[in-house]
Amino acid sequence: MPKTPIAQFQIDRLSILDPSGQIDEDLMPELSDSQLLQLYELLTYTRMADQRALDLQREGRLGTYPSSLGQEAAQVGSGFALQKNDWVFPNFRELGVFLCQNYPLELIYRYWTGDERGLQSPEGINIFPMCIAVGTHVLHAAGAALAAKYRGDDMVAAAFLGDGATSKGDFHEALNMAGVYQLPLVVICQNNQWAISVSRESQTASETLAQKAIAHGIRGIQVDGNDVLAVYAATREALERARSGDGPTFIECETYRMSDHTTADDARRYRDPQEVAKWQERDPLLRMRRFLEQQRLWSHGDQEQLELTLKERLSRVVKAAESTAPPSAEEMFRYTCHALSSRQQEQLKECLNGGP
Amino acid sequence: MPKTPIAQFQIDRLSILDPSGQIDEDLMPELSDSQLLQLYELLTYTRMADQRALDLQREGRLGTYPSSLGQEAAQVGSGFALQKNDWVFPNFRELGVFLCQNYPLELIYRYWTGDERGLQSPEGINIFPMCIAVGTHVLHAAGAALAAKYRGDDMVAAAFLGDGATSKGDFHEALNMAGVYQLPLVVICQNNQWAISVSRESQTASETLAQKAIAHGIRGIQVDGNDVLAVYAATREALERARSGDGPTFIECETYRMSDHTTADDARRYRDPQEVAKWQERDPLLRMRRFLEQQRLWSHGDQEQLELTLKERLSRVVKAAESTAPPSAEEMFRYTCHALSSRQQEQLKECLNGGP
Amino acid sequence: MAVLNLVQAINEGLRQALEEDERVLLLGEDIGKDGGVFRATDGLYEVFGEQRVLDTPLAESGIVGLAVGMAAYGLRPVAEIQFLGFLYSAVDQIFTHAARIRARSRGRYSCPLVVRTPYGGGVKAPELHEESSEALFCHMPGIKVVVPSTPSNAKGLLLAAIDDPDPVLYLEPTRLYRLLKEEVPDEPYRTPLGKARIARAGHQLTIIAWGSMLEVVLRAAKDYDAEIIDLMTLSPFDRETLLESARKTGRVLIVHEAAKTGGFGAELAATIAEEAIMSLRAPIRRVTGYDVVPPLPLLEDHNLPSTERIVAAIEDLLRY
Amino acid sequence: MAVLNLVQAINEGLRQALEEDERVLLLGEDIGKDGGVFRATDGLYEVFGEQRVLDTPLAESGIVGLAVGMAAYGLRPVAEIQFLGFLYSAVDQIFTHAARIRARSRGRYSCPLVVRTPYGGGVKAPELHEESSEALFCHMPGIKVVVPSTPSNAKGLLLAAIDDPDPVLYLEPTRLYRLLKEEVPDEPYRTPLGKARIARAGHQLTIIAWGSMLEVVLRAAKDYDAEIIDLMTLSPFDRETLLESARKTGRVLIVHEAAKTGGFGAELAATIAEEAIMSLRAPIRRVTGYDVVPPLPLLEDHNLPSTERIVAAIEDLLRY
Ligand SMILES: Cc1ncc(C[n+]2csc(CCOP(=O)(O)OP(=O)(O)O)c2C)c(N)n1
Ligand SMILES: Cc1ncc(C[n+]2csc(CCOP(=O)(O)OP(=O)(O)O)c2C)c(N)n1
Ligand SMILES: [Mg+2]
Ligand SMILES: [Mg+2]
Repeated sequence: MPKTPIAQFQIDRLSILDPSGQIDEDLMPELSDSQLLQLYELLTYTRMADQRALDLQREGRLGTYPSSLGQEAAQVGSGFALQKNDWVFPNFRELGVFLCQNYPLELIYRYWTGDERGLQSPEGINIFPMCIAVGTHVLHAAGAALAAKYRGDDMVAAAFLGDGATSKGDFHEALNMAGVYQLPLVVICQNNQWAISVSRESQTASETLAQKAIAHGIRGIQVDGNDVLAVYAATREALERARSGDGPTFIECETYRMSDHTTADDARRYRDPQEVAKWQERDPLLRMRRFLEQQRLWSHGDQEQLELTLKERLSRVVKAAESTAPPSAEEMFRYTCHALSSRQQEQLKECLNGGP
Repeated sequence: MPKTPIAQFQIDRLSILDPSGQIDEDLMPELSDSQLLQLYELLTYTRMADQRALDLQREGRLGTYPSSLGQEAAQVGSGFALQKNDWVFPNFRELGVFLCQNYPLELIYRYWTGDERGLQSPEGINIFPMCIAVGTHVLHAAGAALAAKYRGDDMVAAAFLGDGATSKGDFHEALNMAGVYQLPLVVICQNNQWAISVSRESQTASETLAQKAIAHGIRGIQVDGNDVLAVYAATREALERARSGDGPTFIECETYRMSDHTTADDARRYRDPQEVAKWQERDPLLRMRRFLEQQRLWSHGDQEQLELTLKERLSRVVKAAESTAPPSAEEMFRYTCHALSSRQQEQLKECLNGGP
Repeated sequence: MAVLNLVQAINEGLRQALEEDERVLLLGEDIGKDGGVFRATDGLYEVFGEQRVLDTPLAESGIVGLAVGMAAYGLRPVAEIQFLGFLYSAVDQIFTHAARIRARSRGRYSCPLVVRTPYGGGVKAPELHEESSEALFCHMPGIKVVVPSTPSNAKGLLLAAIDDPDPVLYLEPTRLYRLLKEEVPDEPYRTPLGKARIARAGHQLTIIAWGSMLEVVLRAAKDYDAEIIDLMTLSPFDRETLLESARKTGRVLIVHEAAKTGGFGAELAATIAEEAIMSLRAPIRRVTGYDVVPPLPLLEDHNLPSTERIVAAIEDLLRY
Repeated sequence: MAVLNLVQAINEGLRQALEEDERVLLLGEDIGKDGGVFRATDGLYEVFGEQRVLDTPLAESGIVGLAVGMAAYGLRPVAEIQFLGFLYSAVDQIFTHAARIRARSRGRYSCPLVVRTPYGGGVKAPELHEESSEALFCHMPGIKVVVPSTPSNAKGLLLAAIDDPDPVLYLEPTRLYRLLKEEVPDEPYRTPLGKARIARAGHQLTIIAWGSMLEVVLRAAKDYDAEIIDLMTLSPFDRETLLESARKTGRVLIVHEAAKTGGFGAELAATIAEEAIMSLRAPIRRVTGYDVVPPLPLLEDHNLPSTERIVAAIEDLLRY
């Protein structure tokens, strides 16, 4: 049936750095050599800290843990673009974003041992507690963005989520609100192709996740999520637009969850090892390293040195995390509300006397 | 920043019958003369039944009531395209859809006096109870569609909702599910430009509502909602596609709420009377009448006769509705679960003894 | 002092909160130009503008979630949900986030948020417009639940709720909006949260009620020497006042509109049965809505506690 | 008879339901190829195919809402929510629709739907993976709430829940999934809903528990002459069995994991205080989780009722 076209939309994909380490000069964002090196160090630190967490878990020194293996570029590229005054609303798999903000790694380890204190963001770092209830936190980012806009603060709220999270109603309510109020909000989706055992194709019939922005009249873009430079460039552009009053952006980073969903999961039950192997070739660290080597900014020796330094740093972090005294039962009560009810006071007394 | 386009989308608008009564022959759906007359009668009946409800409400004989004035074409055009075995999941403002299904009007009047029995769809008519919780019922339509698909039934589920409802998370969860499972579902949005006092522009930043389908990889189309022929054609096409296994469609009917939101509302508080006047010119009944007159299918005398007939029918309906005995308190208990708990049995006894 | 009804008192409270503290923002469906479907925000959009009185899209989870973010950032949002029946889709944002952000962040963030919503029956309104599911929210550590019963405590409790550093669900008995008028002090004042009020002192039995039921109880019990307690804050409730009265009278009647099973009356009865049972002379009685799906207008009077049912329960208790 | 643990018994129940009745469909996140994160649906996708074992997108309100439509159309959907903590966003679909469609349509439509979900603590799992908010769902006329405590009642209650013409929330105590094994009859059988079970007869006091707490109570009370009641169905609960036992022993202790205030123990205590108070010799005690935001693993043992706390309460009651 013929009809009149009344609206047209296009979704673009940005990619700058290819797997062989070649960049598209035209698209290359402005980054000094030292910034490029910093990016690579953060990628490496993220991977090593993640591996360390997996090791600790295997040894029973950490609880269930969700690995970020393979997603380092999506996390570091976006995290690196943020400014100190921006606020971060993470999912639960954004180790790299936390490290970009200098969030103490020992807190993260402690959180995954089951210690709430691990989510007490130090003053000066504006990271919200990791969100376990998938997709529900984008609204908080939108709310903070609205508050900042009201106050005239130079702040952008950045929310992180996965492909699965785009199916939740709250995600859409948030994007719609962001569009209506033209909020300084950047929503960064790590499309790692899987939500536990549910593949990207079974999650939604849309060709891209980026196009979900169209429903809410906001900008959407897809990025090669294993390309740290493209993720950085797209995030920086979105942040700048948000900061200048030009409203929200939704960024889909196409990447891959190289590991099991968490340490409690066994991905071999539901996915093809060949698919994993295929993505192995697109490793985000390798391609950045190749680029740096081609630019003569990096050598084998540098790599050895970096790994050594980071290994030592990680040992110190683990030591700090593990030497912390366990939380006290009193904290359960102290942080439920700003003051205790008379019943809570009695309960606290019983709890401290009786013990578990 | 240049990027590679990876996906393109277009939203079309369908319109067939213009305000002067002229049609676009190429787009005209196959409809016999008697069907065209039936459409016009349904439009007229809907308008008169609605006006009668408003009168009854003013006289204290009906509770709060949401008028469908101005939206008759969107309702009748879509309702008329449905088949007997299809299931309807209405909002609360679809008088015309109910009348197309031969749903007894006295039940609708009774419902709006506060009588649950008004929503007990007679056997053979598959209309779900009107949904007061805006936007939450599209999921039920999707579920019924899934069940029908599983059973191989020749059924399409049709869900009706307003522009405001497209902001609810459940709406998006439903469209996404429908896309993933390729369900025989048609979602018909009556974009009447207002959600109580919130205008279409304040509801969402998207240029059209139809494009919300893009987020979920399903078809979306905009229709002139005051054009009963276009609404019919678009709905029929969507139903046929759904029936033949080609999946869901989202249809935005652009129309206008000519009345207050409900009888409890006063729209003068928040909207410009000039806007209302502008839409008056696009009246859906008038243009269909002009078309029929131009086709020599309709005359002034026919109109007088029809109005007389319908007026009499309405008197009978009102009489039937008002002569029904009030519901019994026992029904509150009988329909809560299939059986009463021991406590409910006691409560029922107390209730029947004590009375209110 | 002006003579105000309950919704006017709320309007005045909101206005004064907006005047006093620029961190206060209102958001909700139709609260702007329209002034709210019950006119609770009437005139505020005109005075404070769309920066501070925000009409929102139709999305309750969105409204509460947005407000959680605003509150965590340092504002004091007051969200209106059009009717309690539409808050169900925001339960996740309330339970998972508003109530927990202080605990989850170990105090780094908090949620000084007020969610206001009309609630309760007796107004012959459509489906979902007369819910009284307050008990659901009283089982969630981290949030407070407040129900005013008069114009003056409505204003005082609202201002106290806005001041409170934690989330407060503020339930406005729809039936009372325009039922009674009284003098309400002009200046802003606070009625402390967590404290019940002896609406009438008495000796023979204790009757506990809140919101719109208080008015019914006062009528029903007018010929009895009953001590009538207006709970006002349901969570955390004023255990001491209840227990003291129960110990004094030895007979307790609890009245609420919500379904009996799992209603908030259960917690009050259980508390008394745990801590004051040795002073009781009679069973603890509850007069409540029945365990049925809330009926539409034609049947609602059959469901709501009537003065007759309350009197019958009083008589029964006095026989012990 | 095979020796099964609780999750195996559930798996067997689901398999038999799928075999018996082609109206039964399963849906949920990761229940297909993956067999469910706890393996409750292990192997079912392979046998019954993707038409009957549906992996869903990540949307809990969507899952329940879809199931409501399926049930109304005539199927018997069994929805899995991955953890009770993620059911909060589906509360609207449960309260507004599943629980009410029979009443709203005056019997034209009904909702024979089962929502299964792991629940409760003691497994050192992440945030929101150990919620025990069963009470919320017991205050909603129109739905039933069931909690199994052993492999054999797990299977029987599940099949009864699937048969039930109304929506049933079936809460699976995560801690019990693999804790105990027992012989479970091979054939499909039904354990009636609405009936409690005397897990151990006794005379000195009555202890009421359900789910994972039952096991703790049995351990804690092993040296006492306690009558231990396993509630199994919370809504509607077996009033008669409770009252009879309370009247017999004169002392009642209720144990649950959830926060005390507004927990389901409140309703049980209130019912006893209303209907059996004259037979009581002691206050009605509750040993429960504290009124705090559910803690993460390092603190959870401080919050969950321990055998020590239960013994202390028993000793206290026996002093009366
Ligand atoms: C609301 C909600 N439902 C279910 C879960 C259980 N769950 C945890 S992670 C996950 C998959 C999330 O997928 P995605 O959003 O793609 O993020 P990813 O794990 O891939 O990083 C699920 C289903 C949850 N945490 N929250
Ligand atoms: C979930 C929910 N929120 C709020 C309301 C109150 N309310 C009733 S109708 C309405 C506006 C609906 O707008 P729209 O979807 O455009 O439908 P229309 O009324 O225009 O037909 C609102 C806010 C409701 N019924 N349900
Ligand atoms: Mg994913
Ligand atoms: Mg509308």
